[in-house]
Formats: sequence, C-alpha cells, structure tokens
Amino acid sequence: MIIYLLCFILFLVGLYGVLTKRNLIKIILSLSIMEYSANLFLVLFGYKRDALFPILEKGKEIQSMVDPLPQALVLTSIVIELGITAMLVALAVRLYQKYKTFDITKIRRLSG
Amino acid sequence: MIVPYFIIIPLLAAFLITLISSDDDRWAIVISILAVIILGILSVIGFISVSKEAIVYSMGGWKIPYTVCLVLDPFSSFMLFIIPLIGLAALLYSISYIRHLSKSWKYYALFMLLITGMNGVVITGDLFNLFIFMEVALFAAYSLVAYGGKAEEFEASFKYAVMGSISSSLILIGIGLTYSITSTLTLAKIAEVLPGQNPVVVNWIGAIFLAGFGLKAAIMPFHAWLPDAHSSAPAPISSMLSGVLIKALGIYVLIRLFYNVFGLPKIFSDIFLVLGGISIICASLLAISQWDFKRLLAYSSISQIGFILLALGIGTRMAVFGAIFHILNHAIFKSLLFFNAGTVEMALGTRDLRKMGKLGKVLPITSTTSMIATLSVSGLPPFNGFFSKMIIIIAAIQAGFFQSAIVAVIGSVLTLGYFLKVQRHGFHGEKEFNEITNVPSTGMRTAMIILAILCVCSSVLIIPGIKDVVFDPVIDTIINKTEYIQLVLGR
Amino acid sequence: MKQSDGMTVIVKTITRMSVWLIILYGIYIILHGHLTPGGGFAGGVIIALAFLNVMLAYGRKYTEQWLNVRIMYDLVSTGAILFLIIGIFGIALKGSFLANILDLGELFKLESAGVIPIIDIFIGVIVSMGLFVMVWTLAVFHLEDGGEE
Amino acid sequence: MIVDTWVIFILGIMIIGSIAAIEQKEMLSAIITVGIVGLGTSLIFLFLQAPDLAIVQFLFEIFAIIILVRAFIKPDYHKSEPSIMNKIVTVLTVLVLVAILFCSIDMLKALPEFGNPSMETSKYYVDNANAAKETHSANIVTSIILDYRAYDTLGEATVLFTAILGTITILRIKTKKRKSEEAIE
Repeated sequence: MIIYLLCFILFLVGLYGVLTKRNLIKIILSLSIMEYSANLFLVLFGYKRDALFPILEKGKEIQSMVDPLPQALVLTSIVIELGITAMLVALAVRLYQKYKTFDITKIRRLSG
Repeated sequence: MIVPYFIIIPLLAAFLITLISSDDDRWAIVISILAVIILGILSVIGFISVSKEAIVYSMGGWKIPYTVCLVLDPFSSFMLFIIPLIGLAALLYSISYIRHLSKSWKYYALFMLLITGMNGVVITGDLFNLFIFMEVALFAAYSLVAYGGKAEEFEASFKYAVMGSISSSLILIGIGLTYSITSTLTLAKIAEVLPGQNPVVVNWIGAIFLAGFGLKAAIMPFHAWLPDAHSSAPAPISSMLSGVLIKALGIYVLIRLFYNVFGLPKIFSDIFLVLGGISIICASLLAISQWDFKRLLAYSSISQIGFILLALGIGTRMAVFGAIFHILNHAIFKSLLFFNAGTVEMALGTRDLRKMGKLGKVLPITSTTSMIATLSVSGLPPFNGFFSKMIIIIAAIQAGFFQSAIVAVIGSVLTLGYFLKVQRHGFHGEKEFNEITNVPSTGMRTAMIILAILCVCSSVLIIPGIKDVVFDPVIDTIINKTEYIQLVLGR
Repeated sequence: MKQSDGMTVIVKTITRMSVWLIILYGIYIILHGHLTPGGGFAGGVIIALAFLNVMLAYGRKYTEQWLNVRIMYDLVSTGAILFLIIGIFGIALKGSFLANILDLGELFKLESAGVIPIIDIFIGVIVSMGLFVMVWTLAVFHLEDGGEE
Repeated sequence: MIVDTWVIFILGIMIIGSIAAIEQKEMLSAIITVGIVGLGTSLIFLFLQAPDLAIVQFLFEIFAIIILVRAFIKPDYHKSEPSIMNKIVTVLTVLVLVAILFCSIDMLKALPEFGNPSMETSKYYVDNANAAKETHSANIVTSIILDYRAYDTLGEATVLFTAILGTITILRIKTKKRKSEEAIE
C-alpha cells in the first residue's frame, strides 16, 4: 500500500507542477513526471512476488513469471509519452519564436 | 467482414498521402475524399447489417479476452456514419480554404489520421486500445489546431496539448486501476467482473474516467481548452473538432463506459445531471458576452454538450433518444456554423461581430445557410434542433426531473438570445459591404448547402416509422448492459 | 552556438569509429526482439541515437551530405505501409487482421515466430528514421527566421 | 521483501528529485534532474522484472532529454518575476492536492496487495509459457505486443507517425500574411 501511495504522490507532484509553474519547459517536465507515475502504476499492478521476467531461456525450466500484459501496455505508453514531449517542445519553440518568452502568463493573446 | 476496414482505409490513405505527395496537394485531395466516401458507404452497409445482430471481430484470430476485439454494434456504426459525413463536408470545404492558408499535403494526411483515431475509438471493444486511438486522434488534432501558423494558434494548441496529456495520464491511471481489480482489458469482461468489486475503488475509477473523458468532451469544469482551440483552428478543423471529435472521444466513450460497463450507478447519473446543467447555463452566459464569432460558437458547443450530458443523466429511454439525436443534430448545425464563420473570416478578414454588417448581398449563400443553422441550433421548428431539444425536455418532465427541464428551457432561450446577436450584428448589421476580396469557392459553398439541407432533412428522422429503424437499435444497445456483455463474450 | 562546425577532431574520430558499431548493435537488438529483451522500439532508438551522434559531432552540413532526410522520411511511411500490408495479408490468408501468416518455426531460433521479427524490423525502421527526422527538424529550426515568409 | 525496500527507496528519491526539478530555478539542471527521475523509473522496472521496459525507458529518456535540451537553448530565456497571484495559486493547489491524497488513501488500501496480482487474463499467456508455445517467441512481452495485441502496436506506430508528422507540420509551417493580421498591425 505504501508503494502505491508513494507512486500516487509522484503523480500529484507532477500535477502540482503543471498547475502552478509558469515556464513552458517546466510544464512539459511536469507532464513527463505524471506519465512516469502512470506507467509505474501499471507495472506495479503486474508485479508478482518471487517471479521472474517473462522471457524464456533455452535449457531453463519454466518458472512462475510476472504479469506480462501491463509491461506490453507500458511499452506502448512510453512511446506515446515521447511523442507528446516532442510535439510540446515543437510548440514551445514556436511560441518562443512568436512571443520571445517561455513564461505562460505573458503568452496571453487569447483570453475570456 | 467489413469491420477492420474502418481502420485500414483511412490509415492507408494517410500513409499513401505521405509517401507519394511532394509539393503538390492534388493527389492528397483525391485520396482523402475517396477514402472518406468509401468510409461513408461502409458505415451505411455496416449499419444495415448490424441492426439485427452486432458483429464482434477478434484480432489475429485469437480468443476474445486475450486479444483486442472490435465491436460493431448499432451505436458505434451510428457514430461511424457521423464521422465521414461531417468529414466529407469539411474536406470539400478545406480544398480552397487550406490553399488560402498554406497549401500542403500534410493537412490531408493529418486529417486522415484524425479520422483514423476517431474511428478506432468508436469501433474498439478494448480499454487500452481505446486509449491508443484516442491519442492518435488527439495528436492529429493538436497539430491541425496549430496549422494556421499564427501565434494564437500555437498558444491554443499548446494549451490543448497540455490539457489533453493531463487527461491522458489520468485515463492511463484509470486503466491501471481497472486492470488491477478486474485483471482484464476487454470492456465487456470488465462490465461483467466490476459489480462484484470493492465499491470504493469502482467509484474512484468512475471519477477518474469522468474527469479524463470529461476533459475531452469539454464538460464545464474541464472546458478551459475548448474555446481557445476551437476558435483558433482553421474553420474546417473547428467544425471537425466541435462537430465530431468531442463527441467521439468524449461523449461516446462516456456513454460506453457509464452505460455499458458501469451500468450507470445513481451517483454518476446525478453528477451527469449537475454537470450538464452547469455546462448549459454557464457556457450560454459566457457565449452571450462574446464578440468573436468563432469563440461564441465554441462556447455554444459546450452548452450543447451540456444538453447531451443532461439527457444522459436522466437515463430513460426517451432521454437517451434525445441525446443521440442531439449528437447528430449538433454535429450538423455546429459544423455549418463554423463553415459560415470561416467564410466570413476569409472574406472580411475579421471574426469580430461588430465589424461585420449586411452580408446578404455579398455572401448570399453564407448568410442564408447561417440563418438556417441559427434557427436550427436555437431550437425553432421545423428544424432538427427543435426536435432533439424538445425530446430532452419532455424526457426530463416525464422522469420527474423538473429542475433539469427548467434548466434546459432556459438554456434554449439563452441560445436563441446569443444567436440572434450573431444574426443581428453579424449578418444584418448596419455596415454596408459592396465588394469582398475572397469569394467562397464552389467547394465551400457546396459543403454549406449540403449541411443546410441536412439541417432540415434530419428532422425527418423523428417520424415514428423511420425512428424505429434508425434509432431504436441504437437506444437498445446503449440501455442494455447485459446484452452487450453477452454479445462480446459470446454467451 | 554554431552547429555547422561540429566538434573537435577527437570527437569526430571516435564518432567515425563507433557509429557503425552502434548501428550494428541496434540492428542486433531489433532482430533478437523475440528472443531477448529489446525489439523494434529499443533498437530503433539506438540507431536514431547513432545518427544523432553524427549530427552532433560533425555538424549539420556534413550530416546533410551523409544522410538524405527526405529519403528517411519516405522510409518512415514505407515502413508504416508495410506494417499495414502485413495486417491486410492476414485478412487475405488467415481471415483476420494482423494474423500470424508465416510459418512459426522452432522456438529459440532466430528465424522463428513467424511474422513477429518482420514487424519488429518495420517498427525499427519507423522508430529510428522517424525519431531522427523529428530531432533533425527541431535542430534545423531557427528561432530568428523559422517558418516566416 | 527486498524488492519492496528498493522500490520504496527509489520512489522516495524520485519524489524528492521531481520536487527539486520543479522548484529548480536553472532550467538545464531541472531537465537533467527529470532525466534522473526517468532513469529511476527505468531502475524500478528492472527491480520489477521488466527488462524490456527498462531498456526502452532508458533509451527514450535519453532521447527526451536531447529534445528538451534542444528547446532550452539559453539560460536567459527563462527569467520570471515572482508574483503574489502565483503564490496564492500555489498554496491553493497544494491544499487541493493534499485533500485529494487523503481521500485516495481509502482507495489505495482497497487495491490488491502489492506483489500479488490476480492475473486472470494473463494466466493464459504465462502458465506453462503458453504464449511462447503458441507464437514461438521466447519473449512473452514481444509475443503480446506483436502478435496477440499487434493491433495496439499498429496504433502505437500510428501515434509515433502522427507525432513526427505533427512536429514537422508545426515547425515547417509557413503562413501567408492574412488580412486580419494586417488589420491589427
């Protein structure tokens, strides 16, 4: 239970960063912290005590294995995470080009 | 088996466009329009063939809970019909509009990826697969919102992307929690296992999914990104986002999860009612104070989504009918209104209602179709908006939710109020225009006329004989939780 | 920060010696995806990082001569199309999308597992080329003049 | 139980690291710190018997850091003045998040115990290494992502494709000066 709690705290730290920080790059960093925690949650739910990784080796007996399905899912979500980071960086660079700042409070042509 | 082609065709179109196009966008236009037309035909065939029995398709020939399954039932094929319908109109409109902005094949490739994502979300029967295709649609949407290349567009896109990825992380955690207690990802299997689980966890999962998908549907406390994104995007993209995307990614998934999987617990139907009411009233009030045409339309979208959510909260058969009918109607008239806004912006170079004036002479088709759309969205007979809103209000009264009925009536009146403002200042104002620089092209006019005709024609669907054929199977799939489980798990 | 000049001779020499080794290792990881940890995604990123090494060490101009970004970009969509076509072959031959159409072979052999290593190669192409093109586009983007006409 | 201790230890470091990264004034160190947090994730994956994920996370982390450093460019881009409004927002956010944390404790207690998943679906893959026998792939994770759930992977490749196309579109877009802009200027 304490592990889940710590993982959830990590998520909330990321959320805190997104909601309060004003620098575009800080926001992107906080988003990736949130994604780490979401990925960790999935893998933690699949861990089985005293079990081995789900890969067979030649000449070795089949032992009990951890849950491979969450691992497959997390593999996917890591790639998605990189995609969103790249797109956000591209947008941030363009925003800097237009506004000459990374501060979100000064980037405010849209309001209301 | 037609089911996998709903993904294959738009995906193939997107990849082909990227591969063969260089500077020219002619092939891109041909391929994408062809793909959308084929998708439309397929969805009609699908709707006819599934109205008796739905199709479940398992990937790679494996057994169902061990692989991803696709489920084509009347509800999903109904959504699959709306997507290419609005998509075709938007593509016709785009041809000259996008050349006016920045001519590129990338637009069409991203457009096809947007459609792929939405089709994937609508057709899937697997929770994690839904997440992935949602991301495809969202990534395409982020870059299409920024397509205009102006500062505000990047800003709106950044906001949208940040909000979108917060909600994606939330949804991923929700998927993790679901997997931890049910140990499966197939929606039907989850629906079967979930009632026996600890209610605390189940309610938390529901809350997380409501927040995550509510952000995508732009329900009121989670709406902050929508006015920016939908008003900054190019007009055809605004119409796709407002008309289809928030429904396919938001409302459709909410219906699937809370009706078919969770079985609509009382606590969530109450939350739907409250959030729906808040969305209707607050978004309408915010819309009244807007002078930016597209921003006003974006707020109006939030309030119309509120109507759908309210109906879903009521949860009776009639209310669900109102909700899905309103999904169709809102897709049609809101896309038309965004087309109108785009045409006016292109012609006059402004979105400010105060700078517009008498447009009847210079833009006759735009101003006529905008009148039709206005009457439709504000719920005047005989246009389609009237019927869906009336059904929702009647359903509220029948089910004894008088406050909700009153809220819906007030909402309709407010809608009429701010659209009268649009008509009065935007199309019948005092300023005279004799000449305009950018006249709308044939494609743009055709798109507007088609949607305007549909605005009138879709009220035909209310006639009992036609309603029984079109809407009853859809309502049955939404209301019947056990039927969905039996269908997918094959018992 | 001048990017076109590249780094010192030492860095350039070491990069020249190591880049092929890194690419080879990436290919090894991709091909053994069904036997050992790794696979298309991991191997693809390793190859992309090798290209990136060249870009950082030699600078933009040399990399432009060495690598054709346009062809790399076309390879991304080719890889994606081939992945999709394998899926369609599944419909044609086995009656369901993305079915394993090839002979499964013997467990623990490199040429086993039917279609899995082939899809792994396509994913490796998509990831390696695609990620490099992504970083390349970011790198050649100038804040001062980028994108404005 | 040794795994628990390690995971708790690394998670603690990750939380401290992410708070440090978020509150850090200098942007380059913030990016590097987040990189270290990501490597911590990779280490936890190793402890949780997921070598596949550890490799992929490690490599993608390096890539993400390169992209982020590329966006960072110069330190003087990141000047920001403190404002009272921001402090109020920060305090309010912290209060709300702590409230959410306290509410969530009940839910986290009700979850299945760590290290003891029910694995009802994945029994099929793991028992007697059934997945390896059916697909002849020794790596069961690979057999899931490329055979049982290959459709997910197709979607994933599409996501990556969309991200690449989107990045290029965003960075390469050329705008004609529009009338509305001229009117403003």
